[in-house]
Amino acid sequence: MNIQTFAALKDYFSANFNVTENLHHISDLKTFLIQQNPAAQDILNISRFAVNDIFVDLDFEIKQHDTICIIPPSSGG
Amino acid sequence: MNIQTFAALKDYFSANFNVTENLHHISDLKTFLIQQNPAAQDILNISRFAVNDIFVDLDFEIKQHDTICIIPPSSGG
Amino acid sequence: MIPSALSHPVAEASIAPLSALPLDLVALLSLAHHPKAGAVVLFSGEVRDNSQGKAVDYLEYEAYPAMAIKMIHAIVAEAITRWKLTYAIAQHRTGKVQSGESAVVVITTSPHRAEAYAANRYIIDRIKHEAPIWKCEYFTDGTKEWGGNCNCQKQTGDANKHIYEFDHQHQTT
Amino acid sequence: MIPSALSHPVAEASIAPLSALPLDLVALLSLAHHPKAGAVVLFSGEVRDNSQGKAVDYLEYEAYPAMAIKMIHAIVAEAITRWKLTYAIAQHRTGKVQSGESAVVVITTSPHRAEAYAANRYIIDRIKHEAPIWKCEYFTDGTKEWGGNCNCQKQTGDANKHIYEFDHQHQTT
Repeated sequence: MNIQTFAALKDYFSANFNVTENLHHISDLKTFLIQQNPAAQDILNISRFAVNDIFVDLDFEIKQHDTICIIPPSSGG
Repeated sequence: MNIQTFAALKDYFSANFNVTENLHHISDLKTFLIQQNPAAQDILNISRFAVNDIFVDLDFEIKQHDTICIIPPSSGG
Repeated sequence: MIPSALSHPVAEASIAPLSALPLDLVALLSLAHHPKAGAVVLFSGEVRDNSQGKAVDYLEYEAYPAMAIKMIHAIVAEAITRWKLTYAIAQHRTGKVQSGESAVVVITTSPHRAEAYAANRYIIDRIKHEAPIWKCEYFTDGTKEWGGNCNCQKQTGDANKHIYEFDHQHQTT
Repeated sequence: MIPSALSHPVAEASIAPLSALPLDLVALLSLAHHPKAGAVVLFSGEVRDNSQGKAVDYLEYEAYPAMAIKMIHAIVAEAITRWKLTYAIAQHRTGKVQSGESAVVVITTSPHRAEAYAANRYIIDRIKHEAPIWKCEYFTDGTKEWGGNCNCQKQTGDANKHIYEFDHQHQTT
């Protein structure tokens, strides 16, 4: 699956990368990313996940070809 | 005393006229004006009075040389 | 008369509260930028093409300038102090105003947006209820009517006590 | 996606929700006049010269356009329906924005002013909390910081549940 990160998350991950592990839910992806970079735990805990541009919950099932955006808290305006 | 009227009040009184009667309070002036033109009673009842450009109550004492503005309800904006 | 002018030197620019000429929203807005202000709120009250179910030709605004100018200055100054604004102005049109034209403009700015919104609403509510300014509506059918009066006295029993549709107390910061 | 567009044909003009160029408040304001609208409210969120006690050099706004554009359109459309607005637009800047420049503008118009104010506030609050747009503050001392985040989750326990500083329920008309 393809992962896109934004803003402060890019201090911890690439803006765009692929994950080939066999992950079933958004929560698995989150756990995996925290394992990859424990320093990102705090920001990941307050970020939202979107699959194919729709916000989803942690129990959302992900498929191998999904594009998953990790959206840190907004600070627009 | 000199009386100034505005807006809808000018349908009942001149914009500017003098009253020479011996009136002591704003309430006396109001009563006098209603006697002069009973049709103005409703609008006078909802108007404010200002003496020398300061809003005053009905029991305010008026002097012969005061300028008294009768201010109907605002409808600006 | 403008007690806050000293503590906020740029808070109230020298904008005339009454104008017989069309209100220049663009020029007024361009004056409102301020390096300490993160929020700018502009309100424009414009003449609608209809009122009370009738087509409006134009409006005529009458003011008693001696009191209206002082009151608008005082209302703006009070808002500047109360919400610690970086800037605020209000300008009301007088005379004949066509449908689509602005009859009154209020601009407020503050570091954060809550204050600019609340103060803006406060200023326009008080001007509309209290300032000695009146509008006469001229309809396309040839009739006219002194319109949109403040009717608060019917409820408060006092021509000097007003009921604002916005809960200003609740929104005080 | 814009359900109200049919019932209010002029309610949402074709204004791009994101702009890499400076926001043209004057042009946007001039589009907002409407013969049925008695009230026009414009909000401009501008870059302050200071933040967190430090002098700000400039801000850089990053957006995820695919979602931000859809969300801003949806928020504006919802406000138009809810408050029966005659017109509403929102536009957010992306990229480098200097102190004093506008980062976001929201314009709402309605027959009476309560709706234009409430809807304007609603739109900016939702955009700031929910739209995937982020700001990075660059200070004159050379440091930078991703700033001013929505921290609602600390209180709601849900990244999708926000606490708006303005009581929108209370102000619904």
